[in-house]
Amino acid sequence: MTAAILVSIFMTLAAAATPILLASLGELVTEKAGVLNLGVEGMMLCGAVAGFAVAYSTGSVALGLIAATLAGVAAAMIFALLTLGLGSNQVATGLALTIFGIGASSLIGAGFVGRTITRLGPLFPADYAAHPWLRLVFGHDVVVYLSLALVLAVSLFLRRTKAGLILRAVGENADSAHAIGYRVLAIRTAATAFGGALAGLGGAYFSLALTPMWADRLTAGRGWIALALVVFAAWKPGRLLIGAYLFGAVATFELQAKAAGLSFIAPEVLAMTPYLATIVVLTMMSLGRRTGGRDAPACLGKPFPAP
Amino acid sequence: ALPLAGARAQAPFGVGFVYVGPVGDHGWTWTHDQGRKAVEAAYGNKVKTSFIENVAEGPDAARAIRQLAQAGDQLIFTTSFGFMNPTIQVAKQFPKIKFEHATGYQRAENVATYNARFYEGRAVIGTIAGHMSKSGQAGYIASFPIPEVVMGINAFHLAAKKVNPNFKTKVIWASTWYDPAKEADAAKALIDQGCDVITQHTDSAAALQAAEQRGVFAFGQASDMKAFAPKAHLSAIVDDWSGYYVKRVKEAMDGTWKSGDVWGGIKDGMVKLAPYNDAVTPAARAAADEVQKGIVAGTLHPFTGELKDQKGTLRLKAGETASDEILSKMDWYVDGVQA
Amino acid sequence: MTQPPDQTAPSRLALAHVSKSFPGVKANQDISLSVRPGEIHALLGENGAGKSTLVKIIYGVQRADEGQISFDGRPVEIASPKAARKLGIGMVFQHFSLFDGMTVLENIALGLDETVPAEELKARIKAILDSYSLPLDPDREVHTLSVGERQRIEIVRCLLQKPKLLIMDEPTSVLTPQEVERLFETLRQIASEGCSILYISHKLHEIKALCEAATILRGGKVVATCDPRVETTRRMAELMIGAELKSIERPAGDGKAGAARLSVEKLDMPGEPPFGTNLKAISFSAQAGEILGIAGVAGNGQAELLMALSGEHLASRNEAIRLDGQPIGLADAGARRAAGLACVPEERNGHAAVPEFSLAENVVLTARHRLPLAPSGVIRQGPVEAYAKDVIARFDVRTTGPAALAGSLSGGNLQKFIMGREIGQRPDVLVVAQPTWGVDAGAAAAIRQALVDLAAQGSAIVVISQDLDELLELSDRLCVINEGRLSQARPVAGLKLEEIGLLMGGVHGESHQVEPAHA
Amino acid sequence: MLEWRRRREPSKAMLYLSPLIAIGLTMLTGMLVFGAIGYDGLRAVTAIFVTPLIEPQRWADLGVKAAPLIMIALGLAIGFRANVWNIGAEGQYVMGAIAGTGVALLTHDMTGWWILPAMALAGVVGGAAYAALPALLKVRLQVSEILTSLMLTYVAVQFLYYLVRGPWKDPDGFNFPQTKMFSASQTLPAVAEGSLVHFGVPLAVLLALVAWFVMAKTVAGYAVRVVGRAPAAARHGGFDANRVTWAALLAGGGLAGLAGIFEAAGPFGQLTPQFPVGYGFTAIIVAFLGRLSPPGIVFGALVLAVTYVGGEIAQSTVRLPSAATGMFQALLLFFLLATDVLVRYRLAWKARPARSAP
Ligand SMILES: Nc1ncnc2c1ncn2[C@@H]1O[C@H](COP(=O)(O)OP(=O)(O)OP(=O)(O)O)[C@@H](O)[C@H]1O
Ligand SMILES: Nc1ncnc2c1ncn2[C@@H]1O[C@H](COP(=O)(O)OP(=O)(O)OP(=O)(O)O)[C@@H](O)[C@H]1O
Ligand SMILES: [Mg+2]
Ligand SMILES: [Mg+2]
Repeated sequence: MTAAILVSIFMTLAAAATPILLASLGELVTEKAGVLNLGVEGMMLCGAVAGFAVAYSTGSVALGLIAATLAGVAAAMIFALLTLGLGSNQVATGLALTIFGIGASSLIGAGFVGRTITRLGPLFPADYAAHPWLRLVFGHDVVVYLSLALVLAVSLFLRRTKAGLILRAVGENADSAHAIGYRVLAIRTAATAFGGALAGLGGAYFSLALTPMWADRLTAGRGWIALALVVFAAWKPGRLLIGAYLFGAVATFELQAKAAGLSFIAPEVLAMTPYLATIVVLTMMSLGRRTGGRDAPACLGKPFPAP
Repeated sequence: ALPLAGARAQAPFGVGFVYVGPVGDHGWTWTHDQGRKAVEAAYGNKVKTSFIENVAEGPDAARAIRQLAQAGDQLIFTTSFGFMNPTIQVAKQFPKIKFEHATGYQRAENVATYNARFYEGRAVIGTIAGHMSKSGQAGYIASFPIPEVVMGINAFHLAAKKVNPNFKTKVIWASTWYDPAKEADAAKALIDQGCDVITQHTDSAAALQAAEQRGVFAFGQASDMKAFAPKAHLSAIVDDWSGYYVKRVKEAMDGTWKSGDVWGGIKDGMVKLAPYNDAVTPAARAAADEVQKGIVAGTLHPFTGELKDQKGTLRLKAGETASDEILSKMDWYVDGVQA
Repeated sequence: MTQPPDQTAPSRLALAHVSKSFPGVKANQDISLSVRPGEIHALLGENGAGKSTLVKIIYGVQRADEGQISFDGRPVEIASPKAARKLGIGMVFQHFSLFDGMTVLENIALGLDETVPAEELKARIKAILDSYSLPLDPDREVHTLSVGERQRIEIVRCLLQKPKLLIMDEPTSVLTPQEVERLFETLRQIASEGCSILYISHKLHEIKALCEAATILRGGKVVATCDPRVETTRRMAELMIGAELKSIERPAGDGKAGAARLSVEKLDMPGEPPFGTNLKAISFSAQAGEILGIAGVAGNGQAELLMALSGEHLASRNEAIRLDGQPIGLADAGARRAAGLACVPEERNGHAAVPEFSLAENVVLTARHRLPLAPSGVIRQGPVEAYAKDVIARFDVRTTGPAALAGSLSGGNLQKFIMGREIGQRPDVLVVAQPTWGVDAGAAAAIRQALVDLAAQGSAIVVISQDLDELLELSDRLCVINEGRLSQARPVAGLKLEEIGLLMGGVHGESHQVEPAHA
Repeated sequence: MLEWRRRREPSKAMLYLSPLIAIGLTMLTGMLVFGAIGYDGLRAVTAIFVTPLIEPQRWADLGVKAAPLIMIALGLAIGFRANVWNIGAEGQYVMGAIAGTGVALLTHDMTGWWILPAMALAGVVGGAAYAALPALLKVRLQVSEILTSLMLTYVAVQFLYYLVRGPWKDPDGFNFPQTKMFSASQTLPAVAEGSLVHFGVPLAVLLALVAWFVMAKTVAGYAVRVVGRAPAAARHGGFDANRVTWAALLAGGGLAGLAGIFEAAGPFGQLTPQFPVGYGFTAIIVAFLGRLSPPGIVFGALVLAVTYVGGEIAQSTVRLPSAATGMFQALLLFFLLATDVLVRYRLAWKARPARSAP
């Protein structure tokens, strides 16, 4: 394999990892505040369709990305209204949000089927990435860089800032946080909104960068992978980065192996490997965890105030 | 008799369609819906069409078909293989209503079947691929190994090999009819591995877009997909059901409808090719047109012996052409296909 | 010790005609009181008298329906805890508001309104810890700390804000005598610096030792004010409940020392990770007719011991625990109940009872083994309700009936119901943790009486409690649990409080004097 | 101003009323939304929610559609009550069908009354065995069953694909991926000659009755409820949470497996790649719509069946897109979850608090 192919594989890998990284980073922040939002897939679809609709109508991919972020927030706010405002069950509401996202995006997207836009291009001018190895650094689009910056920002936010400390406190013990005078529901709403924003952005990465078009269920289940990734990463942003790129690598290498004729395994078996691998990883993690403390925020999924 | 005919004209003739996907899929279901629209355009007020989309194959289909039958439709098109048993089942219940099932093999007094010879189209694009590929390698993104798909791969490869005896066709089984991101990644993987022409038997235009981005060629699927990839899109196999639908509706209205099996190809206008891209070389055009003409004239069959499969087993003797029976059960790959 | 309060300065805090209602309850009615600068002021009252509600109003957690609050002579509106802190009001809650998984430093930072860089905050914390000579490591995670240390976090949080008024809601209910004494020293020092303290406690002798003024609430109204230094504890208790306090009646024939009913021998059990305490070679026995007290500071293995005895955690050897001579160490909770061993854990909601279930359903939880409530696996509604009604009647549980949800009962009433549910089954051995925690004097007396009566009928009773007064009043013999080890049981008669205190505090204990049992 | 006031005890009346309020709000919102985007809102809502109920020829469809939903949701509700979040019923449904079909293929040339019961038993065992893996991981290693059961669904579907394309492919099926059609003694009988309603429909209702009795009246049902509400209290009362987790997942898997083989041996009559249609996920909505109680689940399954059948009617009459059916279901669930608050809270006029300061 030449360097050019390796670089090209890595570019594919990074592109496959980016939307999942974004969505799971958002979900991580949501979960750190104690909210379990299973509606990631639905929020991603809302972002994907809104992003495409706006980018197509205005001709501006940038506006599309912004619209997608807002659409993700809007979807997340439905969830927040129900679970935080009215104390509904978070698991059920999250599932409902996914069903909603699938239906709503299909309805809105109906008018955009068969259209296309100019995809989101690399951030830097082409001559920066003339050499294959330089493409690794300068060849990506803005969302890839943004996702990496966000991992760093979220990591610093959670570990180094007072606001991050408060967010973690709310997920750790909502009653105590309330007693000290923090507005638990407001903080949780903000964290949920952030999760929605990144899920929307991740969804738009499909319709604006990966496959610049709209078609029903464009994200094809990536939202669930993003959810699994948060657990996989033990709620740590850095590990999320590793996990997302690992996922991208597995998916990409599977296809590369097939294309190179190296794969003699039944396609069905190959298709089930990512899911089996997730189960194996989850199992190994809890084997490893038995000695140490817990990873999940203590109040994850628990309603506040208690019903 | 005139007043009577006038009275009959008052109540429009009901034609129902059952679709497996959304009409907005820009693929399989979309092409059938184009056919439905052609029926409306042809007969105006004399017909009333209705459809149910996104119907799961199985019992849900039986319910949907029955519902159309009970709502008064007199001719019902069921447009997916998995609707076969439900169609037969409901047809028994409604002997007066006529049914048309696409791609199946079970018929009845009031159930006809129809399908298109897409492999003829694959032979044409295979010919173009053979000419246009510099590396002599095409990438083929396939969904599932069912006869329809296997037939398409073989037809494509045989045609390309005629142009370039060393041609290679690399198949990736995407294990899905539809996952745009995965289809795009599969296309990229094939391009990375040296393929410079991409074709597909999955539903989205994602692979075309990936080809466009990487500067290689590709073909559209089911409909003209040039809009998605103006440079890469060399041509496309276009499904056109309009002629068949318009004809069958007329027969049903006239009372001349009969059950039967139609497997139409390029000759019948059921399979068409989208206009060639400007990039297609004159030689390639000529060769592709030649193949089309031969198929229409009946002088060329994409599966003509001598033909061996990958394991070296002789499948067709020299000069023999594949029967429809052989085609519809095909589960072997010709030599040179990497699947 | 305390400086004489400044008589001329305006009141630090003055309440005038404060009222607050919840649906169906007038929690505070027309309450007026005033606290001088540097004064330690007690707020007394039964459960539900409205003490917590009142201080929550002062701290801005809740808003009064009517009335005025003045601070340092100026009328103020306290809309939030933040506003309260801005005025200089600090509060230590009845239930700590701490985050177990975080460090002391993070916990303190969370309690501050302004953002302080970690290094500077550490320095400021160190200064406070030094000036009050309180030991505390800012980098430890909270779950590794003792209860006393945890409380210190709350206090440091308040002191960092340089408060003018410090509110403490039942701060000593979980502390050792030594820790209480240390806390008092700190509070006196704080008061001597001019900070007023509003102090809520059910422990009247502590109030006598610490406070110079007291306001007594009953049913949401102020019924009396007094100077606790001159009042007797008995008199204050009677003011609180508005009736005469009954003493426990010991049935005649106190000739104890029956056969050993519950015996535990070399019981070892690892605590549940990550916060549990390991039990180490626990041995004791409880005889028919006796009440054995187990004293100790919270978190020294009491919860684990109760679970080990109840069968919620199984021992490693069957012989480690015997009931009337029969080994039951490997029997599960149901089998132990059937055999006659009943247990009452300290946490009522969610452990001893299910708050979302009706009282009748809560009967099924623990009474189905000994009573024929579900002989074939099908629950018999009739007998279940009858038993619930019976418990409600006999233990004077204030509620609407067996269909009421357990969670709708007040803490004291639920505790009465739970004790009644167990005692009504006539267990051979009853192990009970904190039988009267947070329960007011009247209800506490009733519960203690029921325990004494049960023992008199030949059952063996083990009372695990942090309330030394209660143990001294109830028990025949007493032992102490510390870091998962149990001391020898000693007859209560002739036991010096000092010794118990030493045992409770482990080796770090300091000798001091505690007022003997009261009431 | 209106404000929420917490009720002292959950309102019984609202427990039953709020689903009806939710349905009403869904119809109203749907009417307005679809009216606003250019459909005949009133006709759409009527077609979806009313037509299936007033046209007798649709009733059989409703029953057939509701039966698998009832069976799966009953099992899921047991789990949800015990705080066991099995969201992989779809996979267990598929595995049940696969196990039962295995028996059918082995006995294809035989006849006998015992064949159907054997298939049903295999279905139950297959579904339960497939739920055993999440149970094992949860009980032993505290691995979240939400993720494991979901992931296993994808695995089960791929396994189904493998079987119907490979070893179980019907040799006479033109190489299409499907098994043989089941024989007469492997097909569920109809409740009456010529009726579409198969034997699984009354059985689903019967199972609901049994589930109701077990959950409400027996110690076993009590154990499930108490473990879900208050695990510490359950342990205190001598209930083993692990055993309840096992039981809940096995019951959920078993019932899903039974639904799977009944669907295969009933309406499908064979296995095809299209066999999984998402009943396992829809049943989650049904379970919540039914407030996790068996009678409620029968009602909830009927409501969803109505939206499916009615959705198709609305497509062919009002040309409402099929995505609208999904929207209606999502709206319904949203409103149901929202009106749930009425059980615990009531709306009251805010009493104006007297200002406490000048
Ligand atoms: N949400 C509510 N609405 C109406 N009444 C309530 C509510 N919550 C509690 N009550 C009632 O208020 C009373 C006191 O409840 P609470 O639990 O605060 O008691 P408490 O102060 O702990 O009393 P004690 O411990 O002495 O029994 C009880 O009679 C209870 O039924
Ligand atoms: N948020 C609330 N909603 C309804 N009722 C309440 C609420 N908070 C307190 N109450 C009621 O107000 C009354 C006073 O309660 P409060 O907690 O102030 O009592 P307390 O004197 O602190 O009792 P304890 O000694 O048990 O702590 C009780 O009847 C209680 O039920
Ligand atoms: Mg209380
Ligand atoms: Mg209080």
